[in-house]
Amino acid sequence: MPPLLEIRDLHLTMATRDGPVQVLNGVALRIARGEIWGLVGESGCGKTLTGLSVARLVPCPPAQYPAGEVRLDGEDLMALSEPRMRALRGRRIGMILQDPATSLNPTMRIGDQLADVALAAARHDPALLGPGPARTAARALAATMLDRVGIASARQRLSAWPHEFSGGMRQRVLIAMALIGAPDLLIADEPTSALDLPVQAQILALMQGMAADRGLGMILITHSMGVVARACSHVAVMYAGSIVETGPVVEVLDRPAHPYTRALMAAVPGRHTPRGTLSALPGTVPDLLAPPPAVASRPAAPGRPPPAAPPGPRCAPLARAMPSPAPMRTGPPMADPPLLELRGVSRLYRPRRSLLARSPEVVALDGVNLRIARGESLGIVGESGAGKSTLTRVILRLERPDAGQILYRGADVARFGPGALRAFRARVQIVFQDPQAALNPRMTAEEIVTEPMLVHRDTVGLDRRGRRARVAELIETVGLRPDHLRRFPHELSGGQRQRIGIARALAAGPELLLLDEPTSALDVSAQAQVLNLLIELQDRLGVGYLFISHDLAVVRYLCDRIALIRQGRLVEEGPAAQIFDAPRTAFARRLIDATPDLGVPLRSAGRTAGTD
Amino acid sequence: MTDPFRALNRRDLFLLAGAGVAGAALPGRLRAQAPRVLVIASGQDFPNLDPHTATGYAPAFFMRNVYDPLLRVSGNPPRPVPGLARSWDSSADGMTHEFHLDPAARFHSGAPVTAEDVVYSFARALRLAKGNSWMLRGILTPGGLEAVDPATVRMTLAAPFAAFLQVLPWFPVVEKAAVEAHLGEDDGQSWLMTQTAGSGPFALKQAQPGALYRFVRAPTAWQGGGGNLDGVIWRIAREGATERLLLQRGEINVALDLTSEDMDALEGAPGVVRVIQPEYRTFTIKMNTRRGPLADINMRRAISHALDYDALRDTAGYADLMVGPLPLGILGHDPDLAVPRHDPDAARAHLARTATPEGGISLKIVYSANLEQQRRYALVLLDSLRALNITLEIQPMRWPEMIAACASPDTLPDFFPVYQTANYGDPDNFAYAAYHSASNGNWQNPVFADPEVDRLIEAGRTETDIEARKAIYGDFQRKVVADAPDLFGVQERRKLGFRDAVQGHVFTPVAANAIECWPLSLV
Amino acid sequence: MTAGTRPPRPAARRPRALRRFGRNRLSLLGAGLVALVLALALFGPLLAPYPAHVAGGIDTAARFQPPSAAHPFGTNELGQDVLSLTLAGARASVLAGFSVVLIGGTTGILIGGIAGFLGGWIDEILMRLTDLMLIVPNLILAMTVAAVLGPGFQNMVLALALGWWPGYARLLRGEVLAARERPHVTAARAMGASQARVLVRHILPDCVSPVIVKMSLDMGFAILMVAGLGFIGIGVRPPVPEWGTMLATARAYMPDMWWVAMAPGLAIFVAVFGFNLLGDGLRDSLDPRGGR
Amino acid sequence: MLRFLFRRLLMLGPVLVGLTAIMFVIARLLPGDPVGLAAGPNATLAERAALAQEFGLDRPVWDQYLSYVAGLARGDLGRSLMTRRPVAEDIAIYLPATLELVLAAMALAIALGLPLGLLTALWQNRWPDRLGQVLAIGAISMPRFFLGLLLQLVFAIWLMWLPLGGQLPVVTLPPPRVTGLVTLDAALAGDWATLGAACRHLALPALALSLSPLAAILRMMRASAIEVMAQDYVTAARALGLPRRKILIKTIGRNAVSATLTVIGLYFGWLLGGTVLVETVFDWPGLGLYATRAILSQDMMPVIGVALVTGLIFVAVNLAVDLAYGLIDPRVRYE
Repeated sequence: MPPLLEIRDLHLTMATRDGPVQVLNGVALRIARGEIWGLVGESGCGKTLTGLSVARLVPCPPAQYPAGEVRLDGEDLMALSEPRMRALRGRRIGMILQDPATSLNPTMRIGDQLADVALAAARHDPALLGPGPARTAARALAATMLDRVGIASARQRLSAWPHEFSGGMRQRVLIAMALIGAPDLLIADEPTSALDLPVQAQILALMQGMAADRGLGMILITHSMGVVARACSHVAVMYAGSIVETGPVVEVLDRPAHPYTRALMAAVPGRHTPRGTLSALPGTVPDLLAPPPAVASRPAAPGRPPPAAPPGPRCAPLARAMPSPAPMRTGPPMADPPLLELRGVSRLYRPRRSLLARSPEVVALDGVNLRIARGESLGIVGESGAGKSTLTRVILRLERPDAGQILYRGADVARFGPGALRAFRARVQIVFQDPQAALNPRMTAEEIVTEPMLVHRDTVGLDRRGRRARVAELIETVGLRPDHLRRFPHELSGGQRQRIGIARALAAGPELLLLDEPTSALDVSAQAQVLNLLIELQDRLGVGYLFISHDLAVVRYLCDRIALIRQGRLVEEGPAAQIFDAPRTAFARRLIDATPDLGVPLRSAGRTAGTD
Repeated sequence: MTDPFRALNRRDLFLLAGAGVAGAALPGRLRAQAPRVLVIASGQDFPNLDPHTATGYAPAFFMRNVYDPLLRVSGNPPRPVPGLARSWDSSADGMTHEFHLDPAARFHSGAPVTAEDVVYSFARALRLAKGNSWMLRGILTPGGLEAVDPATVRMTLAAPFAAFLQVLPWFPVVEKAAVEAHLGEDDGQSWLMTQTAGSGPFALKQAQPGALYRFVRAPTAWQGGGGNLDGVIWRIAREGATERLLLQRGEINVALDLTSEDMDALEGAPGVVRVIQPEYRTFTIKMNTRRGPLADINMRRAISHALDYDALRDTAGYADLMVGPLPLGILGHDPDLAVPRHDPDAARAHLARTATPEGGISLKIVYSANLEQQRRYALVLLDSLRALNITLEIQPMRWPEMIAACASPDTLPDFFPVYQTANYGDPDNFAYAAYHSASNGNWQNPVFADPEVDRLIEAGRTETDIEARKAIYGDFQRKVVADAPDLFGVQERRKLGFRDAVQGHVFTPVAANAIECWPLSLV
Repeated sequence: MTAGTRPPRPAARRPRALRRFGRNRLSLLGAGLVALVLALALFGPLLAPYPAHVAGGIDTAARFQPPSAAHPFGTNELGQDVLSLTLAGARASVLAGFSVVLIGGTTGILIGGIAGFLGGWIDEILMRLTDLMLIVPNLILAMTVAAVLGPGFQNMVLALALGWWPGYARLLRGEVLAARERPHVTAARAMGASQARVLVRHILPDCVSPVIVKMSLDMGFAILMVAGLGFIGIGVRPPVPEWGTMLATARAYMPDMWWVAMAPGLAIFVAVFGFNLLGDGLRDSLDPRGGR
Repeated sequence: MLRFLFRRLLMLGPVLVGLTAIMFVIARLLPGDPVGLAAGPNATLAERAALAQEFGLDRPVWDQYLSYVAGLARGDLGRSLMTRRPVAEDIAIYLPATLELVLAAMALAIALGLPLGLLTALWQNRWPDRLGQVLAIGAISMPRFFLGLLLQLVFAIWLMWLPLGGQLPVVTLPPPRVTGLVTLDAALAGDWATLGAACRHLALPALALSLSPLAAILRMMRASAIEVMAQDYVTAARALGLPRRKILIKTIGRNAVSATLTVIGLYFGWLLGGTVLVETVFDWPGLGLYATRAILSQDMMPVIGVALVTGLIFVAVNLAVDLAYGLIDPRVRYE
């Protein structure tokens, strides 16, 4: 009996303005019913295209499949006509796309969208709806499915609009839509990465349950090893358009065979990763749409076990030994007065006032009290919309708090005159989430790093040559080469850009850096690089951090103390170890439970390993 | 009274509509069957239906067809003929006139036209002092009006005026009772703006301002003779070219605003009759005789000789060159008058006697921005002045600005082009308005003033003997030409287009585009 | 993409936009047409086969000659060579269009930039005024002002520019507001940079591309409006040749003397077409958010 | 929703006042002599003065403006110097013709522009799409009056298929006035012959007017359809096996239209104020011609009135567009 899905030697080329580029390079995969396969890799490695290729959703042209087979129950999908393929989609192959916020048609009611899918599937499988008027039956089925994915009072919710649902609920609706046609194979492309951590865990559990109930084969595309460890029975690791390693999750994660897999895993901080021990992958992810020629033109190497390592610096065995763990910092003792102190800071947002409209206010910060000492690193963790970014803006006086005080070395920031404010802004600097957006695209790296010194010419007190020297020093500090200085932001990789952002923040000689999710837009290896850099800088320069993140593991890796924030309120605060080992609130526990942990061997953790 | 601005009662208009439905079914062609509706295309709208306040040729059409005056003019040259007045007697000194009304005359309401109505109408026109009342300003006063009996009106002039009978067609008679019933606060002006109270052969049935006006033959039409028309439509077509094409396609019967190019294009067009006739409408370019280089008579003479008159006539198309200040063919006009003609040598000779013998100056002409023909004349002048090494600045202006520019010699440009149309077929119409110093500051004569010319004009307007008047106007013409205040330009011919189905049209050179429809027939 | 006010930039940014532009054959056609029209605007009177006619000279003996070798587009009502007038007419049209866009654009940029950057009640007042001006029908406003001021080149430009700025004010305010929220601008503010520095160094450069694109597209539109005013009879003064005015005059002689209308009509079309293609291409290459 | 409407309607007051103020300021810059023009060439100074007094032109500008605004509250738009008729009445006569023309043109533009935009988006970068783009840019670049002349030349003069201009054949009586729109009134009266004639007269000017909005709508629809097609929910709909027609209309079409609505609203207002040229060419008895005549005789009350009415309709149309957004896109909420 053929496997549910078999991909053999799949190649894909894309016509670009620079000519055809090979983006899939002999992908091979076999999936049986009941297996949940995790397809992992960094962004741009071709995992999404592999998923779309199975459903033949990659537009041709510009795409072209020069070789390869995709067999569903032995039937080659690549040979089917488009109408026959259409008949398979939704009925045999279900799909869930990455962002639940954008995957539902905003202008149709939930029930209609579900019913439409059911009706479409029923055209090829009349048994699906049973007897009676099709429309009524389809709506009944829609209600049943909504109920089954855990949406309460499903029948009433049929007439709701997508925007009335939260992200998690929308993802549930999408799962219902993907499963309403009773498919055999479910392809889920990053189904949880746009969701908050606790919701992620719920959704993953739901998908696991549904797949198990129905005996589905499933491909879970993700960049997160944590997700794989949590939800999958098998894993396939992709790199540069090829699959480099496959196997059951327990084996691959506990004993990664391929150097790339190893590197990938070593770059992710876990719950117990000791400070300073992350190893970053060397080099950068090859961009498949503009690859070095060697990668693009590489001949296919099909089959399992994995082929020899594709070229590229990342797949070289890790030359550097893992650095030895730095001692866990306990943090400097709380000095008096603290460097920065927030007392009962609140901030409300009023939607733009107009003459006659009055809309409810949104509370972004609600009586927050915080203290940061010199050289200390404080992590702020919360879900999206918890008010984390507002905090940085209020501290920097980019916005004024509606209540409360912000004291810098005991002085009220709100009372600073222009001169004091400027001095303050030289001492407290910020690094942003999206390094691409945070750097002026029209300035070179050198101009960007020089700018704070020009702005604070009086305090920095350097002449032109002095500034040059300082820039060169800074660039070296953040681990870049002098020739990077002549580049524009778009000519740098994400990690390099963030280094420039950090160099800029350091340029005026600050005491405190506000780091607003500085790694969340980065790939795991770049994240590891930046995190290590931050640790190194702190140890060397003694600069304090206010590190904001939604990822508890990252914060735990970097910070002395952690503050949990939820809906603008400070929920819990304490030393990092204490928060993890003895959380006082349910919220903290939920966050911790949702944080994947690769540091603990899977088997010993007693993880279910699927049904291989 | 019906209100023509309201939507029509369908049954009321069923007769008229017959042609309409047929026309809709067969657009592009007029049906020959009854009812006979004459369609006239014109570029002008009726700004105002009150015959005592409106001016322009569209209102003139209205006055001629919906209202009756005491006298009409007819023929070429135009002569007074009976209107409401079946006959009239004038005293030998021309100061007293007695009019005997036609007893058949009826207003559209059915009431007879009486002397009271006539007196009331003249008194109202003079009282409102708008529209055409200027023609009788200072000549007739309300005190000079008298209803001798219901059928007799006597008018006693305050000053002698040789052309008195010629201006009477422009004073229509309204029904006193109807107007007095709607006086309002403005002497019935608001009411008459949209309503009619006339006795003319046609009654306004429907008005769509900006688009068309429908007239039907008045049931009370008392005028004798006349053609077979059941109705008339005044269709507003804003472009001459459109009018011509409509005429060619047979969608209209008469086109009033045709250019010379249209006439050429219509030559030989089947079913089209062209009327190209001289008319008492002159085009002259006034010069600023009081200020600037043109105050020098030598400069004016130089330019009079430099102007390329042939080019002027060429661009005008169907036109005749003027000979002196009076229009060709009018009473007293001297066809043998010696006037300047294109003569480069003479021009340079005169220029040599000016302060700028080599030219090298720049002069300015304005023209009315919506009169294309004036633009062409300005360009001809520009081209002609080059021979004198004089440049010309051409500035289009709106009519109000042009009027404003005439206020004083200081604001008047060097050249000022003027069309002048005869409101009545008498030389006084031109001489007084265009050359008497009393008109200074007006657009017809912004600055020219000469006591001798004034004396001749006054003598001409009070003299009643024809031969004596001819002599006076002969002197007047020579005197004006000698002073060269104007570039005497062209007299564009009146260009009308008719379908050949229209019969009975007689050309009259006074307001020739305000067609009298009563005599016309459609066959 | 911005004017080269900064130190030399070896980067690929500008060339990339340029390359993208160059790959689009239609954009190149547009650039070619625009170059042609600009060349005509500069040298049109010199290229005219009958320069005397351009200066107002007439030849009444040769009125309304149909197209021939001597007069490829025939002659008009005054015997002037239509081709010569059309070639020379480019100057008035292009110059007027350019001035309108420049004056209207500059005014709008100032107003919108000030409103967007300063915010508060200044923004409120300026934007209410802008909204109001956007409601006033453009053509009627321009006609009114031109009629009030009288025909003439400057008056026409002024009349059109008066209704032209609100579009730019809106655009620039929106761009400034968007740019103000961009992290790199926040970063500059957070490092303590002055208002002026933030505006000049970080915000304005971000707004240049959309403005350039709009200006290029507006050139075509402005030429259309100029021709429209000329067509109604509120244009330049004679003897200056201008396409809209020529077309208005020529219209009276349709259909028999159709050639008088063809050259100016086609000239307007080609010029506007060129600017529109160019603007479209610029938008595609500079401002990938709009259009395709 | 009702509150939203109410609030937007409240905003009309300031808009009216602001609009009239702008136009008044411009009107009073006049160096010319509208009274002189209206009084006629032979009027005496006393007559002119009387006329100026009658129209209140001898009073200070602010006083004139105040009484104008006071009149506005009663629906009085002043009187025209030229026709001496109330401007409101004149506009009531001319506006329907313009509305009819604009509505017909917009209907044509929308009916063709939306589906063509969707189609060219589907054929993105293939030859029908490229051809469509070139034609669309060409259509936008075509001067409307020149296009009108060409249409006239071909269809009315050479082929003689359609009438040259005007709203109805000269001898046809207009149908009883209900809405003022001739086609609609004819249909209401059941007068099919007149309806046919009216449509034939409407065809060329509406076509000339519709070309550039048609092109703009097509381009906008294409651009937003392409944008929508890249959205996840379209990929999702395809991945879930929905039929093509459903994806095209319900998913792509509906979402793309909402972005195109803005263009439609803007163009409607723009056409309304820009019919002058087409009306001139086709001799269409509409507001544009009325305004032109008033402008040329410096008769400012009609000009202000026309600006006001078209401005109001523009605001109303955009309000309707905003409401239509809400119908199409439930995310838009009226607050």
